[in-house]
Amino acid sequence: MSLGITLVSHVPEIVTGLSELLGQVAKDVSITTAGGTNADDLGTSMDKILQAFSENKADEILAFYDLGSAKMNLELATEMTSKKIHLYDVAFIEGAYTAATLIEAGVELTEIEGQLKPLALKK
Amino acid sequence: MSLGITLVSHVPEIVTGLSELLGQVAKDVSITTAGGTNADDLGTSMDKILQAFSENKADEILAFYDLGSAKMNLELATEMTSKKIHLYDVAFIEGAYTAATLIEAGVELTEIEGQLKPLALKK
Amino acid sequence: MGLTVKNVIEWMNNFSAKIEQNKQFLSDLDTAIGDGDHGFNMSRGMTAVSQKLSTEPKTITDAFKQIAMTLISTVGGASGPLYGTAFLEMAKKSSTSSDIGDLLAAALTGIKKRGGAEPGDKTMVDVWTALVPEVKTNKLTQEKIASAVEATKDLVAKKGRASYLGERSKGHVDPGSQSSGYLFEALLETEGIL
Amino acid sequence: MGLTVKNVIEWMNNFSAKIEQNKQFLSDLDTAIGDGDHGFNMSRGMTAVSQKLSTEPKTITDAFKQIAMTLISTVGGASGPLYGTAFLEMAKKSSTSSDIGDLLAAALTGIKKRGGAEPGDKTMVDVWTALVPEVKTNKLTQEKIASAVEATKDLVAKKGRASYLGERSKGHVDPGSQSSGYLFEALLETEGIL
Ligand SMILES: Nc1ncnc2c1ncn2[C@@H]1O[C@H](COP(=O)(O)OP(=O)(O)O)[C@@H](O)[C@H]1O
Ligand SMILES: Nc1ncnc2c1ncn2[C@@H]1O[C@H](COP(=O)(O)OP(=O)(O)O)[C@@H](O)[C@H]1O
Ligand SMILES: [Mg+2]
Ligand SMILES: [Mg+2]
Ligand SMILES: [Mg+2]
Ligand SMILES: [Mg+2]
Repeated sequence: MSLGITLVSHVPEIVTGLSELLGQVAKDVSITTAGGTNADDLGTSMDKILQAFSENKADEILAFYDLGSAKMNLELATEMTSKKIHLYDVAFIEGAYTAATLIEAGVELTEIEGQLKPLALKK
Repeated sequence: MSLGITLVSHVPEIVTGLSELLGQVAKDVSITTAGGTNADDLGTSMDKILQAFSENKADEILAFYDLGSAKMNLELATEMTSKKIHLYDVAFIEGAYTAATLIEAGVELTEIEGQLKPLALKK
Repeated sequence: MGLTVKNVIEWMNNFSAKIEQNKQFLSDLDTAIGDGDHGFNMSRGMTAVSQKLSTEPKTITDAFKQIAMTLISTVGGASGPLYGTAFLEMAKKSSTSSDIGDLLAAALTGIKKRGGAEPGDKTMVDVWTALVPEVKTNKLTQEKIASAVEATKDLVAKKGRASYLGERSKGHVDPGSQSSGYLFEALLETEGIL
Repeated sequence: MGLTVKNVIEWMNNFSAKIEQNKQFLSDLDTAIGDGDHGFNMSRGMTAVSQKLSTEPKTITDAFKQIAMTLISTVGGASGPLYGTAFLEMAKKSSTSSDIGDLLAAALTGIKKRGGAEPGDKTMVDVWTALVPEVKTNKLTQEKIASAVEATKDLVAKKGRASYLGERSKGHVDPGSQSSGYLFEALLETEGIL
């Protein structure tokens, strides 16, 4: 069972940049992104999220997002995909960085989730 | 006394993207950025941070960063500038978004800092 | 006469027209306590919905499903998944009921589940919570709609972008509540649907 | 004979040579528990330092200041502000003392203040904490340097990128400790400086 990461932001550049940052410490982790609306404006897109889920090479995906409205599209997409998605209400960049580091090190999901706990936020 | 924001990230795209996201809710707030090393590789640059401080139109600057090593360059730059800098160990994107929203609404620093408290992280 | 594919389309086209007419106003409301795009988001969404419905769907269920998916794909802001979920729930409910009150009640449950907002949080949930019972008891009026929208003005936002403003969100009508008001107005104006 | 501008330059050129020779090794150490760039960061920084020092600074204080500012501007990673702060503190201290032990003690205080790390946190602070007293008491040896570096292997990282790995950071030498080891080796090899 492999773990991957999907990053969702209101801004395309934020997720491409973050994906680069994570790639440095997690070369073997599948990281896919969904940034901006379908028209690449500021906002999020359930279609892009679904695509990021399906492009991800892992069986189970840890999903991270920037602001609250992204979460709603993430949840909609989660209901529409057959993949197992874990959604975290944690600091976006810091949480995704932590998860990427730990997945790369072969750490198991329950332990990763333990490490994400201190990064939890009301979002 | 005006309040501005400086964003520091290891990746140039992350801060340009984030600056766009904040600009949407804080049109009148001076937001300056420092992303990547002097050679635009992944990392941070004290020189770029100093420049972001000096380009900022505000008298006092609230500074936000992504990962720990950025903090060290931020502190070095803080010691070298004559501007008043407030540095926050909070969730990067969520904290900067909160601050931008509140500065735009004319909220005072102490109240802003109160709202940033729940976003604090060990970074 | 109740719900038909035709009057659902009429309802949506009327809603779309109201959004179009007030898109700047809705975005201005959103500028005060959000990111200033709600009118443009809804306009993009409802223009696409009207376009979609120009080919008449076969059933009411299909119609609601198409409305939902179109809003989800085009709105871009929080209101996209929220209105999208509302119409998805109406589509589901429409397979066992053709009562508009029942459908709207299912929609409200969906909106609350999707966004986690409760009445009083200064979101569209407030307007829906006030008006769905009026539809059910056949007592919806223009005045009740206006006052439900207006009532969001003095609330402190607990959900969505406005919640970052805390106390400062007071004194402004919630944009999503205003657009929801137009949805109910359009419903009220649609001959034979209530 | 103690510190002179000439032997500081010699020290730095020797350090730079060791970094150059081991940059892949340092980056490999960093790949295991960080982002894999420590050797490249330090190589970029020390190449620039050697370049800078090819024009001989007037005083020891100037030399340390130039080393510091060059590292701060070119390294890019956490090690930049850390080594930069170390040499800045040495520059400051050198205006009142020319004892290398005193200077290195000031540097260590600066590193700890800059990064907030304490001994045992699996950072360069561990190597500096072990070796500065040896310099002060004139007992620095190659063996002590090697064992101080090696001692970071079994620690759990509490600071820097490796700290994200928690327990998993055990079993790998800390890259910044390894490069600090080279700094002390270069010092040991510089005729007349100790
Ligand atoms: N969690 C939520 N639950 C219910 N309604 C919400 C929630 N978040 C936002 N809204 C509604 O959405 C409206 C904002 O929509 P819009 O401006 O299109 O989205 P965004 O805030 O992403 O730009 C708000 O005025 C509010 O009525
Ligand atoms: N907070 C800190 N305090 C002391 N040393 C630190 C700290 N953070 C990192 N380091 C040191 O820096 C080294 C990593 O340097 P480098 O790879 O150049 O930076 P980065 O981690 O930003 O890529 C670590 O091996 C450690 O010795
Ligand atoms: Mg909006
Ligand atoms: Mg928006
Ligand atoms: Mg590194
Ligand atoms: Mg690095």
